[in-house]
Order: sequence, then C-alpha cells, then structure tokens
Amino acid sequence: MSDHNSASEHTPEHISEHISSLGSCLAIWLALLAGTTLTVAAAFIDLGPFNTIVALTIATIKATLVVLFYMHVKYTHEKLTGLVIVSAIFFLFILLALSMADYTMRLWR
Amino acid sequence: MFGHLPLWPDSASTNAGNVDALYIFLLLVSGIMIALIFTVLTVFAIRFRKRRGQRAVQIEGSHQLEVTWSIIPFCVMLVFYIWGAVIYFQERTPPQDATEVYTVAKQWMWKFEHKGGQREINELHVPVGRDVKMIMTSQDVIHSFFVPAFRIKQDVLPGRYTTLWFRATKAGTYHLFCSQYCGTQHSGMVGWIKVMEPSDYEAWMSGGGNQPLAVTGQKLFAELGCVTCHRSDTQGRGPDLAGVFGKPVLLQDGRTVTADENYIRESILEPGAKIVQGFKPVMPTFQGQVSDEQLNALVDYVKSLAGPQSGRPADSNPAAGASPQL
Amino acid sequence: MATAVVSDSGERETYLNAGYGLKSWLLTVDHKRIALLYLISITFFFFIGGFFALLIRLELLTPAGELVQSDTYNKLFTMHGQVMVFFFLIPAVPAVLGNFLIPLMIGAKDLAFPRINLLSWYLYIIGGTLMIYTILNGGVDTGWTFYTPLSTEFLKTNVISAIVGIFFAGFSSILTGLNFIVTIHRMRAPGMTWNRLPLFVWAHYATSIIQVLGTPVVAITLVLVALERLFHLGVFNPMLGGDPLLFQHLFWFYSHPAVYIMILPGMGIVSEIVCCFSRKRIFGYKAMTLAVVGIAVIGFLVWAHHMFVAGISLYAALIFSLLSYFVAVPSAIKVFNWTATMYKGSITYQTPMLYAFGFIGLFTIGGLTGLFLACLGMDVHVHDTYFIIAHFHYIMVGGMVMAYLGGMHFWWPKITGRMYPEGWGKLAALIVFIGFNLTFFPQFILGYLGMPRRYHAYPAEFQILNVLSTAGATILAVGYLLPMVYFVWSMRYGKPAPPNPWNAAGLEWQTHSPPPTFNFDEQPVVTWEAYNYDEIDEIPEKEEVPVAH
Amino acid sequence: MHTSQAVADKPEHENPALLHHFATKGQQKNAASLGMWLFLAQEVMFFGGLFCAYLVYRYKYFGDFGSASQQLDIRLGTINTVVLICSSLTVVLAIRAVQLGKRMALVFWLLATILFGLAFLGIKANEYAEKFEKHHVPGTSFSYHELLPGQEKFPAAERQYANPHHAEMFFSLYFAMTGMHALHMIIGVGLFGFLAYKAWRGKYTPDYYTPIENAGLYWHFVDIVWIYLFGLLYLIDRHR
Repeated sequence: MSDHNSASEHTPEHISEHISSLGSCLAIWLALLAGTTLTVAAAFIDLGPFNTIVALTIATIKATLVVLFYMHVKYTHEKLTGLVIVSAIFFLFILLALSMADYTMRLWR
Repeated sequence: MFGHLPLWPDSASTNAGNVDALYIFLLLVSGIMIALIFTVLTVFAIRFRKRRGQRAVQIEGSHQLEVTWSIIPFCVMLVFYIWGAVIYFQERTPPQDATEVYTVAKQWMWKFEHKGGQREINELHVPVGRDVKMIMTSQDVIHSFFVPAFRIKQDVLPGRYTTLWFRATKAGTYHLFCSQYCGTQHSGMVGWIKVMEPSDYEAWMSGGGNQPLAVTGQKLFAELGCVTCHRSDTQGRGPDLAGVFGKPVLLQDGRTVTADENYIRESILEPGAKIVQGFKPVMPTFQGQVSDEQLNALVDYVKSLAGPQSGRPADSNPAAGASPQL
Repeated sequence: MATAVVSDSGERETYLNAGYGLKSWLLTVDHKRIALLYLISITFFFFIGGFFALLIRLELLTPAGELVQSDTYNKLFTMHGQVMVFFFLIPAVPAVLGNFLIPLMIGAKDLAFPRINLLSWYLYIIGGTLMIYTILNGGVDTGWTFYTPLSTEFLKTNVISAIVGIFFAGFSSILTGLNFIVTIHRMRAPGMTWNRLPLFVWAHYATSIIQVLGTPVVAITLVLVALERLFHLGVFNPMLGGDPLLFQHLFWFYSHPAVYIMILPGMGIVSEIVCCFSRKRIFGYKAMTLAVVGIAVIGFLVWAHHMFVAGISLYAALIFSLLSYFVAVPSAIKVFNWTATMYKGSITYQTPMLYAFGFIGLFTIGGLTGLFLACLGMDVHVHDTYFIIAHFHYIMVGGMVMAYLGGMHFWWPKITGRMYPEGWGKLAALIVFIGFNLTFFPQFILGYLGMPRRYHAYPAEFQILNVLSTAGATILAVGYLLPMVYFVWSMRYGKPAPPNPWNAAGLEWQTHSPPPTFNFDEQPVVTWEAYNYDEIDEIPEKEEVPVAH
Repeated sequence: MHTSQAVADKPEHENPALLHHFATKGQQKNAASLGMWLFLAQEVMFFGGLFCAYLVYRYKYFGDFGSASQQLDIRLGTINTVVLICSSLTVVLAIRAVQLGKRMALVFWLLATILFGLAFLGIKANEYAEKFEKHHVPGTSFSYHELLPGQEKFPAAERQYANPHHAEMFFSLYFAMTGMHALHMIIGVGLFGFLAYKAWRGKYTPDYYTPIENAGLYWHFVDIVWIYLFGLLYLIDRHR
C-alpha cells in the first residue's frame, strides 16, 4: 500500500493516531480561556490603532492553538493538511488584500 | 436596408486617435502571432501526416524553448501593458481647466446640466477643440456613459461621482450609449453627442437665459443654512470653504484627502465620514433633503469658491457673483 | 490487454448492464453511471441555453427589435448566460468526462467519495430544477452577472429562485472538485506517480482547486444578494451606504477563475487527443503541468480586469492589468507545446483531432483578444461591447465546447462500447467550425464599432454584421444537433468498439469498452510514463488503421 | 515506483468498515481526512466573502462601526466565547475517549458538546431577541435614534448626527456573519446528535472513528470562526 501515496510510504498502518494526553488538552483549554480574558481586557485599554492589531493577534494565536493541538495538525505526518491550510489562507489573503487595495487607493486622487 | 459594411468607427476625439493607434498595434502583433501559429500548424499537419513505414520521432521537450516562448511574448505584452496604461492614465486625468458638464443618469435617460445652467436630456452639445469634463452620478442603478466615437466609457454609479473627459476634434453627431445593463429599456437609454464648431456652440449656449449652476448653488447654500457655519470668521463652526476645492485637506484622524467633487458630495451627505482637523462632527446630514441636481449645484458652488482659475471657460462664469466671504 | 477484443459483449458484465431498473441508475454510486446522468442533464441544459441563444440571434436580425419585447429579450440573454455558465459550461467536462475518466486514468475503482459524487449530481438537479422553475415562472432579467443594485432593489422577477438554483449548482461543483482532489491524491494505482499522470488529470486537478476555493465566495455573495432582496440588508445598496462595487469584486473573484474552470479541462482533453493522433509524447510535459497549475493560481489574481471602467481606483486598475498579463504566459505555453507536439509526429485526422485543431485555433484567437481586454486603454473602449461577447465565446464555445465535443468523440467508444460514424463526425466538426466563426467573428468588428452588449434594439448601421452573425448561429445549431443525432444512433447501431480503438496510451484504454463496474479486471500497475507512444507503436500493428471509418 | 508491492493487503477487504473501492483502511482514512480539510478550506472562503465585506465597511465607516459595536452585549459575547472553547475541549475529549475505546465516555463527551452548542445558540437567540426589541435589526424598522443610552463619553452632537445607515451596515454584517455562524452551529449540533446515537450503538471503535474525527474538525473550525467574529464584532472600540 505504500504505493498509494508518497506521504504514507513509511507508515503502512497509518491509522496509528496521536492520542492527546489529558494534560495537554486541559493546558490548551486554559490557554484559550486566558487568551479570551486577555483580549477582552485589552479591548478596554485605549491602545489607539493597536487595539485592532492586538485583538486580531490574540485571535490568531488562539486559532493557531486550536488548529495545531485540537485539530491535531501538529501531530500529523501528513504534509498535505498543512498545504491545504496554507492555500486556504493564501487565497483568503488574496481576496482581502486585492479588494482592499482598490478601496485604499481610491483616496489617492 | 443593408447599408455599407462598416469596419471602423468614427473617430472624433483626441483620445480616439490614441486608442486606434494602440488597436492597430495590437491587431498587427496578434495578427502576426496568429499567422505564425496557423502556418506552423498547417505545415506540421501536412508535413507530418501519417505515412506508411514512418514512425513518429519522440521528443521530450526543451527547457530553452519553453523559456524562450514564455519570455518573448511576455516582453511584447509588457509593451501592450505600458501603452495601454499610459492611455488609461490620460483618459482618467482631466485637465484642470476643462469645461464641466454635470450628468445625472436614471432609468432610462441621460440628464445633462451645463455650468451655465442649460439643461439637456439625451443630447449633449459640446464644442470642438475644448476639453470637456463629465461629472456623473446615477439616481438608481449603475449605468455607463459610452461614446464610441470618442473611445471613452465610464460607469455611472449611484451614490458617488465618477468623472471622465474628452476633447472633441470633429463636428458632427455621435452615438451616446448606456453600456452597463440597467433594466428593461437599457437599449433605449441612448442619445447623441452633438459636437459643434466653437462659434455655433457659443450661439447655442447663449440661447436660453439660464441661471448659472453655481448661482443656483449659492442660493441653495443660503437656503439650507450652510452659511451659518461655513464662513470665514472665527466663529464658524464649520471650515471656511473658500479655496478648499482641489487642495489637500488634513482630517481629524490624520489622513489627508484631496477635496474633489466626491469629497464635497460626501461631506454634504455624510458629514461624519471625514472630519476636518480642528472641527467637531456637528454638521447634520443632508441625505434625502437635496436632489442629485441640487447636489450638483452645491458642489459647483463650492468649487467656484476655489477662486478664479486660469482658463475658466467663457461660457460659464459662475465665480463672478460669488463672494469668498460667504 | 489491448488485444483482448471482446466479441461476447452480450455476456461480459459492464457498468451499463450491471443493472437495468431506474433505481439502479438513480441510486448508483458508480462514477461512470453518474457521469452518464450528468451527460443527460447537461445536454438538456445545453439545448435550453442554445434555444435562448437562437432566439437572441433571431431578435438581433433586425435593428428595431421586433421579435420580442425588451423585457423578454433581457430575460433571454440572462437565462442564456445563467443556464450556459452554471448548468452547462462549468459542470460539462469535469462532471461528465472527468467523472468518467479520472478513476480509469489513474487506475482506481471509483472516486474517493462515490456517495458524495451522487450527492453532487442531486444538488445539481435541485439547482437545475430551480432554474427550470425560474424559467417557467416568468424568467429572470438580472443579466448572468446579477449586478447590484439593479438585481437587489429594482427588478421584480424571479431573482431569488435563480440565485438559490445557482447556489445549489455551486455546491455541486465544490463537491465535485473536492472529490477529484482527494481521488487524485489518494486513489492512484501503484506506480502512477504525479509525473506519470495524464495531462487530463492534471488539468482536472487544477480545475478542482478553483472549484473548491473560488465557488464558495460567489455562493456567499449570492446569498447576500438574496438576503438583500428579502430583508433589505443593504450590503450592496448605495442608498443604505453599501458599495455596489464590492459586489463586483466578490462576484468576479469567483467568476473570473470560473472561466478557467471551463477552459482548463478542455486543455486537458486537447492534450490527450493531440498526443494520440500525433502518436507522440507531449512536448514539455513538465511545462504543461506547471502551466495548468499556474493558470489556476494566477487566475485568482486578475479578477478586477472586469471592472476597469466600473469606478475602481486607477492604481488598482494598473495592478490588475499587469497581473492579467501574467496569466497569459502559461496559456501561451500550452498553445506552443501542442503545436510542438505535432512536430515529427505521425498525424491522422479522425474527428477528435479535427476538434483539437479547431480548439487550438479558436483558443489562440480568443486568448489573443484577451490581451486586448487586459490592456487598459483598449478595454475602456471595448468593455461591455460585442468585442467582449466575441472574446469570451471564442474561449468558452470555440475553446471549451470544441474540446468537449472532441473529448466526447474520443472517449465515446469507451463510454458506450460503440463507434460513432466517422464521416458524419468529420462533417459535424467542419460545420461547427464554420458556423462558429461566422457567428462570432463579426462580433469583434461590431464591438470595436461600439455596439453595446445586452441591447435589444440597435442602430441600423450595425445590421449587416448582425445578420452575418445570426446566419452563423443557425449553421452552428445544425453542427450541434448533428452529433446529438448520430451519438444516439450509434448507441444502438454503431460498430462495437474494441477496448482501444485509437491505439491510445493511458490506463482507460487498457480495460474493456465499456468498462466493468469496478473498472479493471485486476488492479493495474503502472510502469510507464504518460503518452508512451513509442512503446505502444513498437508492437506491430495488426491492421494498418485500427479505427473505424 | 513500488510496483512489486501492489495490492499487498487484499485481505483487508474483510473489514466491513472498508469501502469497496479502497485498498486499505489507511487509504480510506487518509482520503476522508483530506476531504474534510478541503471542505474546511472551502468554508474559509465561504466566510471569507463575509470577512471581505466586513473589512471594506469597517474601513469606510470606521467610527460608526465602533459606536455600533458598543450596542452588542460584551458579557454575553464573552460567555459565548467561553462556552465555545469548552465545547472544543469536550470534542477533543470525545476523540480521546474513542481512541481509548471508552464507549460511554465518548457518548458523554459528545452529549456535553451538544449541550454547550445549545447553550451557545440559546445565548445567541437571546442576543438576537434584544436586537429586535431595540430595533437594531436592519430593514425598514431599523432605528438608531436611541443610540448609546447613558454613554455620556460621546458628545451629544456626535450622537445626534451619527449616520444611522452606517450603523445599520454594521448590524447587517453582524447578522449575516453571526447568522451564518449560528447556522453552522445548528448543523454541527445535529451532526453530533447523530454521532452520539451511533456511538451509543457502538459503531465507533479505536479502529474506526473517522466520522467523529471529521465532525470534530468541523466543530473546531466553527469555533475558530467565532474567535475572529468575537474580536471583530464585539471588541472594537470598547475603550472609548
């Protein structure tokens, strides 16, 4: 079966999945709760334009934790999963960036 | 019924010549490409047709060839790009002293108003040899102002101005089309651009005893109470509008915008959108209280406050009566 | 295997005789049967869309617009566009030929998710039913582009049912793409490495990327349009502070790449045909694979070239124009490589090859006129005129439909186990080619003259070119009906096809015609490169021309 | 390449969970997992259209969005965020349970997830109801006159002349985005209900639990969407 896909070549019984330890599950959970607290607290402090940046950064950190640990991306041997995630984010970025390019540059003249 | 077979549209503006030159260049280059590919295809098709006892020769491919036939066409395309971009840039940059015509599009007609206050529907008179700038907005859906003989086109949007300019070179009557699908009578939203010799044009313009647009605007400016805040003394709660148009404006949030037609329009309809530095957001919105035509008049009045500009067209002399004290 | 000609076709179990009841078709999970379900449905929609097209052309015969009312005309071009784009062009090659052939070409028993495949078809049928309902209930006149605020605030027609129909068709397309990507990654036969994949499979892989990542954007955009009609949400309504250009951005973010959903599979077909009938491996396999993936990716960066006169920022227009030229490079590479493939070949001219020639020629013209439209100064004049109409019909009809018909002829023996009549095939190809050019070439001239699109009545000076175009359309209609007739005829009366009538490379030709339910008698193992025509032709041919006449 | 090993493990076809067209369980599981990830990529773009609209209008109507955002109940929003994070934990624990072969634990954690999901939806419904009462639902009955009750930090003039259409745009996007998110939650809750029933019947074992895993991926994705929605809708301009 190693022939089916290059990614599964070295793990014939690819079923052997990572089983998260109870400790790590709870640790991530606590980290997510801490992130929530932090982002709410930060929202009430006037940081000027940095408010949005801080909020989005914390959200991205939380999302990354969920993807890596809860969605098991960190443990997978499958490079393809990463590729799918990266391309989804890439094309989302294209959509947002090029649309916003139009809106921001309309003020230029 | 069948007239001659037309192959080339009328060419009646400075821009038309530029676009035609580009078109001919594009036609030539792509004609050469097509001839090349079709010739090679035909030659291969005949030369390498199946023959008894002769087998195909397998060829892997060639990186040099791939690179060559990527880079050479791309360089040619860059020429297209730059040439096209230059024309586009010119088309989108109206000269400072152009004669202005305000346009309001609606389902399914074109309404024009000259600076002198003359109004026209589905017909626009313009002079030969003078720059004309169209300041356009729509009352309902998206339309598009398209004059094939001038090779110009611009969508006309509800809720904001779009602009476009041309300089006619040949007297005559030319098609005006709405080229953005706008509902039932889309194909009926057509009109004529009448390009006249300057002398005829002056005669036509002086025909009616209209009130110049800026004067209409000035009256509105007083009626709507704008004068109470927008004045030059220090008690003005709003910024003094004299000399504002066409200049950069520093906003409260640190941005700088140029005070163009859209900026003035927006400031009337959505005063809170861009607050000028040093002022409070106290102006009420006039959304729903002024029609598009009145808005045009107000915009034109504010523009006339920018002070006398060199080369102001003679047909419209709105700045004459307007005092910067207002 | 190719020698095992099946004479006892009555005995051997194929996917066609595996079951006969209606249930065995409507509940099938066999990709080949689902492909046939799609074939029937898209053909149905093709003729509906074609019927609208004929009415449009008849209406444009005279300048005054006497045949139908302007309202009716607006509905005709709207429904022509919506039916053709969403219910024919986008599903045509992937859902019929791709569905049938991808598992066969990679040596799999089925697609990765057979039940999702069937679900895709049902979603398509639900969408199609809603479209039919829309048509019967009085039609819709938004234009296929649904531009706001016209579609949201001003029209009183069946906009919502059309949108919901297209939404379903969209999800059908997403699931098909998803299924293909997973299948190509996970289901390849032993030895079928990425570098041995036929270009048809590569093309579908690239197409699927667009289907999965592009379609959802138009889905949510159309949902917003529907919500705006229902609840006055105002996202695209300038009266409520919305920006109609945002709709155009979101719409074209999908609908430009959608053009590549239509053309890339066609390119895959042409690659197969050109190699087979030149008896050669493809020239520059690597470049061809890079080109399809490149087109799919760069295709996402160019959408606002549909909006150069819409009121976008001047600088954004400059960026999008430049990016549009980047996508032309891989397209050019493909044309050059097909041409180079014929060099020192041993070319024969069966029907599929005629279509391939037609494709290359028409795609070249369509592609080159695309350069005109990417060119800012040029686009301002020809935007929203018949120049655009001609350009995209050269790509979609001259390109995609030509390739689709070529592919149908090429694989018809595999699909049905019968040969089509070769003479009629060649005749139809010729008629389609002539009819197509007569229909659409005059429209380039009309466009530069300035005739706007979607015009029900037009100035009299445009008439003679419109008459030519309408004449061409009638010829084209004959060209499309002809294959329909002889394909149906051949299912009963055609010569039984051998497993490999063209002596072609590719796994799909190594199984029976038509294939058994699980495609191969035993799991194939691939030890050769794609298009190994040198090895195939080394086997002395028994007959000089193994194909039917 | 590895032609000699072709179809080495035919016997696997005795496994009833293995569909006919796959050669091995590993292949089947990998296919399902890749399919799910692609589906999520599709979902990213689906929500992406909404995020694009949000970004454009946030940019255009920066101040109005800030003040309209204050009309949302940040307490309920925070509670809902916590609820969703907890539900993500229960999903992870459910997967852990099935990996360890604990059937009842699996059922328990799935039910817990459903409960959290319903709690989220209940709170959301509450928020929606409040919006209806305050006429903050976009449409003909939308009203923004009682803007910012008791928020003296805004000058009266600013309140008076704030553009209601821009606030309406905020609420349009709020309803579109959270509504689409809630729809995904409802689908997820239904999915977990179905899986819990199947799990109770003992369908899932450490050998075969792909549906649980994929439903988990879906749920986490919906959670991530909320994390961003919370930041973008509830937390802007709270400091004023």
